[in-house]
Amino acid sequence: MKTAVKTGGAAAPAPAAKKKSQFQEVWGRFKKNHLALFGMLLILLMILMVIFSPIIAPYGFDEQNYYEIFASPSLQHLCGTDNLGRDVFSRLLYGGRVSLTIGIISVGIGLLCGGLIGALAGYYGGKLDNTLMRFIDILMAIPSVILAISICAALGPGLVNTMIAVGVASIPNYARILRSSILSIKQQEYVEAARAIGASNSRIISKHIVPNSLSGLIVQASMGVGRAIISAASMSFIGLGIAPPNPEWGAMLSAGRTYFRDYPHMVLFPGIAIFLAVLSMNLIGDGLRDALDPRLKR
Amino acid sequence: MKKKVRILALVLGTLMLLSACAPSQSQGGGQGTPAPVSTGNGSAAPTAAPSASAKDELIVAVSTEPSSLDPHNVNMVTAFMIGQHVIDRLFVADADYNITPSLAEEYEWLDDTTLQVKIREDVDFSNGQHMTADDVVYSIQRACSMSQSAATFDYFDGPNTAKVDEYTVNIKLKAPYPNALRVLAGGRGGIVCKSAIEEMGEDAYGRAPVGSGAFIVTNWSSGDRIELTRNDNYWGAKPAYKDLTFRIITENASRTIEIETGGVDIAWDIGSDDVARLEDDPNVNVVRGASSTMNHIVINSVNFDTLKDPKVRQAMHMALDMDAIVAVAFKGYATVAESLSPNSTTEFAKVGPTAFDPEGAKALIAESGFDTSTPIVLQIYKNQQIQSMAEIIANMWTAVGLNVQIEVVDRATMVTNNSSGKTPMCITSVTCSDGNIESVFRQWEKPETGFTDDEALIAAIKAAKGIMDDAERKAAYADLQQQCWDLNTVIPIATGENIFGVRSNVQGFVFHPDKTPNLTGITFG
Amino acid sequence: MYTYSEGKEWAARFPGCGPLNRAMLKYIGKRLLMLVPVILGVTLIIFIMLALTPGDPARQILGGEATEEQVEELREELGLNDPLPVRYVRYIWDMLHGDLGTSYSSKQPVTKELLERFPTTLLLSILCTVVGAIIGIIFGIVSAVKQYTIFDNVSRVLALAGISIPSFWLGLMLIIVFSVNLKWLPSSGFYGPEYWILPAITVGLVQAATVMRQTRSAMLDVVRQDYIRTAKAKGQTELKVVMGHALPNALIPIITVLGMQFGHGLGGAVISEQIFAIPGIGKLMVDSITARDYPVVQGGVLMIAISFTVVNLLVDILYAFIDPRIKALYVGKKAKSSKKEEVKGAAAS
Amino acid sequence: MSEKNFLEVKDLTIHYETDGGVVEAVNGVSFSLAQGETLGLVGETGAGKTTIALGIMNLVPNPPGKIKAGEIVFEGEDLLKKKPKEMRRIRGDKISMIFQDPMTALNPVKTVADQISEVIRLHQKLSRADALRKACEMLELVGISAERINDYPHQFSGGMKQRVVIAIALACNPSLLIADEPTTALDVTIQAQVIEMMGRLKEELKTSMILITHDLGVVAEMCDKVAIMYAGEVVEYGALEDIYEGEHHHPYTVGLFGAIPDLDKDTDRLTPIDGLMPDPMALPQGCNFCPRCPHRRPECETLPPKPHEVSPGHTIRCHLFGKEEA
Repeated sequence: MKTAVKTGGAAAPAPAAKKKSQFQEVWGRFKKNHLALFGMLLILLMILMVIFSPIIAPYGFDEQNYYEIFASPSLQHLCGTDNLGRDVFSRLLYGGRVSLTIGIISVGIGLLCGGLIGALAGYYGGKLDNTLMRFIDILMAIPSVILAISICAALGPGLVNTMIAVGVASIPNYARILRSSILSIKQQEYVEAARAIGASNSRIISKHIVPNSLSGLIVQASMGVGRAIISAASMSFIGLGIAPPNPEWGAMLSAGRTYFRDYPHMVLFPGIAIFLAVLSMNLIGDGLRDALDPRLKR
Repeated sequence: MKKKVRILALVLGTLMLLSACAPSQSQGGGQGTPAPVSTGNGSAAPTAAPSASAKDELIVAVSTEPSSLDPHNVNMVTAFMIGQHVIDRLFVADADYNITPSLAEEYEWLDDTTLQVKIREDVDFSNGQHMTADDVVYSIQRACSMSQSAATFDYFDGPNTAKVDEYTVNIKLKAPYPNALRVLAGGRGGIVCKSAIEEMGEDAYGRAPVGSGAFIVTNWSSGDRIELTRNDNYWGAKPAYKDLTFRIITENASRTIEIETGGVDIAWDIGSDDVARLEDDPNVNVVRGASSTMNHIVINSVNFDTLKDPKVRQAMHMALDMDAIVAVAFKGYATVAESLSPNSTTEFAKVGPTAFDPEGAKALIAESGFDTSTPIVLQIYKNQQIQSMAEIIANMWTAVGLNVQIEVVDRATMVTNNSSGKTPMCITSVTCSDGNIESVFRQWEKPETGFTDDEALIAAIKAAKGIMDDAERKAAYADLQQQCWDLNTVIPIATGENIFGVRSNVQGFVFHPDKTPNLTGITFG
Repeated sequence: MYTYSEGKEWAARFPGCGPLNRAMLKYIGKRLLMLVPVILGVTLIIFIMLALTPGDPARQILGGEATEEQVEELREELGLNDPLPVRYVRYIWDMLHGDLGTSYSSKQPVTKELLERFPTTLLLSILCTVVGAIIGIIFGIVSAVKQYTIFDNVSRVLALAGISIPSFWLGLMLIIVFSVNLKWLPSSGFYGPEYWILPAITVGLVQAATVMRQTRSAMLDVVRQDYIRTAKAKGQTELKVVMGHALPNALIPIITVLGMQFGHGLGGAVISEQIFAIPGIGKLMVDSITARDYPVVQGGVLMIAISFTVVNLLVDILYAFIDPRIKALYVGKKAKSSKKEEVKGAAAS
Repeated sequence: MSEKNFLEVKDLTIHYETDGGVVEAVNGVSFSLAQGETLGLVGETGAGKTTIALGIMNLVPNPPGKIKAGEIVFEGEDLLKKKPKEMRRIRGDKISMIFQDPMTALNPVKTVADQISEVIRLHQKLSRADALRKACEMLELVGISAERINDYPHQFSGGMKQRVVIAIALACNPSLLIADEPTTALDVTIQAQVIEMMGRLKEELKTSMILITHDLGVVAEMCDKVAIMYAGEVVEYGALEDIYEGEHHHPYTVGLFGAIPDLDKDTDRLTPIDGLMPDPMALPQGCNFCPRCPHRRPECETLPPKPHEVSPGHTIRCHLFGKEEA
């Protein structure tokens, strides 16, 4: 990453600027971006609330109370109750565990497999690149929703299978991004220099190429979490996804849609939860992209 | 250019705002009392309805698309409902299952196994062919041979059914069978045009059936709509309107909205949560009544021995508060099951319901020494109502100490597993169309499905079907219902309701428990 | 003095429309050939996936009551008992003869079923992409030109909101507002222009968010280039500089995003088709997968894969029309000749 | 003096207000230009030469650049007071500019024909065909055959591109041409051709020119007057003869000339000016050149020197010359 060298130094020999580690430098720029900071705080707050849900949640996630079905939001039930009289707020907390884990792990799967394929294709090129890229083209040609559905139908519904389905559907995305950033980095002089001093392929990949291509991946990964949560939600909308009565935001949203006319709180709060989680991840993604790419500095 | 951009941004901004604050507008009231949503001035002809419901077209919204309209090659209620308007039958059953002749002018039982039927002579098919006895014989033989209708026609002897003269047919039975007329009046009793099928081929016929009914199929755009128009040389009473269109809308909410906004004149399967709102709507009449579908839990104690002990099954039955399930899962629009069969069947005998007694259930489980930690798997397929039932039942069983796991399986897998007895326990339903109780016990006859391996019971079930004398047959079925109820391998829950939404300007709509109302008599008020 | 002919001047005016020279056609041919491995790959993956799915299509067609023998007989008839490779080869063989098989449930030839629904999905996809493009590009340009102003920040947050909103939630809300309460628009069906508005907006807004972000970053890159300063130095108006000089150079990344969205749109907007009861490819695919209607799924995915790849090819060709440097890659020979000319020109003056 | 000068720049001050601090790029620069005359703006990179040019064209990128003070009187009117609409009418028609890097100065997706005829049609009400014909004339004028009117920028070499930029700049026969280091990015042989052509066109079209460069050889050949810039200020200003043959010079000018290899003297080591340009965000209190000036005097550090006129039209901003005048 070329740091723009300022032409014409200060009159007296410039005091050597303290070599800030790349992380501090990026964090410095990230901090200045209020939107990104807000996103970071929001997601941390949600993660904390979700981890401590057994303590925070006023009710169990499957505590049914048939005398209080469809109660609208009140002090007892912050977000009201659903068609079986269960407290929506508690279900949101427990559901958050599932949704956020789906988001993060499926991005992990996509990142790992996609990144690997992208790295191999990008670095070695030639026939390997061609075959891997044709495979990626095939995966991309199949619409991701249908790919996810058939994986889920093949493996059977359930949390782990949803994660795999959503993860696999996002492989092409990461593979292409990593491959294109590697292709451009490969031509940089410092890679040739490393090769000139006899560094082995694996060393070059790990030391030079991956760190520099991380910025593109990190940005995509953060936005990918948002996309994963939404696609998991759409999966339960079509009837796949996690088994009841375990709560999951998407399942609650799709269950609530039949009542949205008379009891909109059942749809409103899960929708807002998904919206906030995805928004914060996207804000972080945006902030990271600006922080990691000095050119866009104000 | 710049100014235009600003105006566009403004419009879009308001659009976003409007959609964000929309839900607060129709803020629901507390439990049970649905908020009266004012649906504007309730004028009959809403502004943006498609072809504003001109008096000449009846638009009906159904929730599923039939795979075919060939009476012998399909097993979907929607197919029989639409099919009855296109293909006539020898006999017709009204809402109370009273049989009246239709194509058959006269009929008489020559002996226990031969029914002589004389058909009308003035009937032509929509392709101009004249209907003769050959078509009737062909239809009966086809019904016996086609895989989707053979089970219903298992008592009919296709090969021996023969033509007596141009308009008379002797229909043979393999053995005396009380429900013969009811089967001929049922969905699969349609009389098809022999020459049309041979010419078009089965598949094409299924999409554009040639019948002698009140309507003719003009267009079928799959996933969207099936359009029928009036058959002008129909032998019976011609319908008052010209076009009948069935629109396929799978989303419950969209169907309800279409009936509210007048996009359709009649809507099938109104969700139980929209009933209250539609009843308040001056433009819509809600027509509802008990259906002929029984929702029940089926426990496979033959192939899986987790629930082999009848005491445990009895306890599981006692642990369920059926009234609560009906109130919450069906929002009250259902009747608690009093026997294995829905109340609408002629041979129905009140046997249950079992009193809700969780303490007794706990005692019974303790007494049976059942290890409550073993997981009990309850399989369901993804359906809003079934999932609610499953979650309530699982909750009630957990309350009495059982360890229940709900497993969502997609519909195709469940259908395959059920028929081969691979499902440990599931929530499913059985429909007794034409008031015929046989479908309740049909699964029991095949040991591989895992309902029962008690040979005597299976023999009794098979025998009951052939008893001609009504009183004797009713007694036999009453005893069967009692025996199977006590066995507890099937825990009946409730019979749901068929709920239809009908625009106020539509008259002559008659409720039908099998969800196959006949629409030829509809007029616009 | 100068010599040039009017005709040549006209041809120069629209470089792209000149006769597509042989090099470009060769490139298109090569790309179409590359379609073959993609098709084989797609059918193989879907074939294996469907074979792994539990649930027997024959039982699904005949329903619960049919006996085991009848199911077995149907399996034989449909050839479901043959080993997988045999079925796959037979499927490819039929495909080469243009026969994608008949749907298990509706007994219709798959091609007819797909072609009946493809126009609806194509129309919906075009509408969504148009809505996405118009809103996305306009907001993107304005927020790039007015960087770090309130408008820029507000539209960026709106764009992030657009990406974060689950489309079925937006769809439901729009129905409540516009068809239930205001009764302006019908709530479902796809029969006339007034039916297109809500679905197009539902999917269009979400797509507009991505387009807007891409336009903004592309425009930010271009606005800093030197030729923009040259254009300003000519006394050109601010608007013409942005639209005439900056936008054409930023079109490449924007077209790429639009191409991707349109390609995926051809796979059917499954969720919107469900909510708005639109008979599109998306819903057909979902219903067929749940009903284990193998031929329809295979045929559908094949068609979507082909249309997606063709759209990508069109986008690549479009690049050539937008950016002459890319066109030069195809042109090959022509570029070399101009080098000679230039050297001659320099020596002469 | 004033009516002869059709361009008068008085105390022009331009600062860039960035997050890191205020960059004082141009501090109180004054100079004037007569009709048909060529002024050479000479100085190291970062001395503020380009900023002045952008200031005249009013193209200083608004955030972060700001024109703090000063006047630019052009044909009697102060350009800084003009509304953007009026300024646009002047740009490209009365004043036009050539940029340093020809490789990126042309829009890659538009043909040369479009880019030249655009400026013509903007300022002269000509039909599309006439504008195209005039564009071809301009191409011939700058030595490119009109056959290539419909080619794209990527089909031209660096030198050819610069010729196209010049064609664009001179298309509307401007009275003032600002050339911002037009030949730096070119190799020597092409450089000579471009310089020779600009000289020829200057005579033919009688345009006056501001030539920004750090190449003293080019200045000697082309310019009538020279202004030597250092850290945002004009340290020496005068006619070509004063600068090249005159005996009084600002120490920085001496350093500059000392750094040029001389063909006839075989010096083995050039005498560079030690030290670096001052940081524009933290300019020294007194004379900017003070830290690097061999004749440093105590008041240089505290008192910013005024421009002193050592001979008619020849001013030097240095205390050394302050005493004689007093």
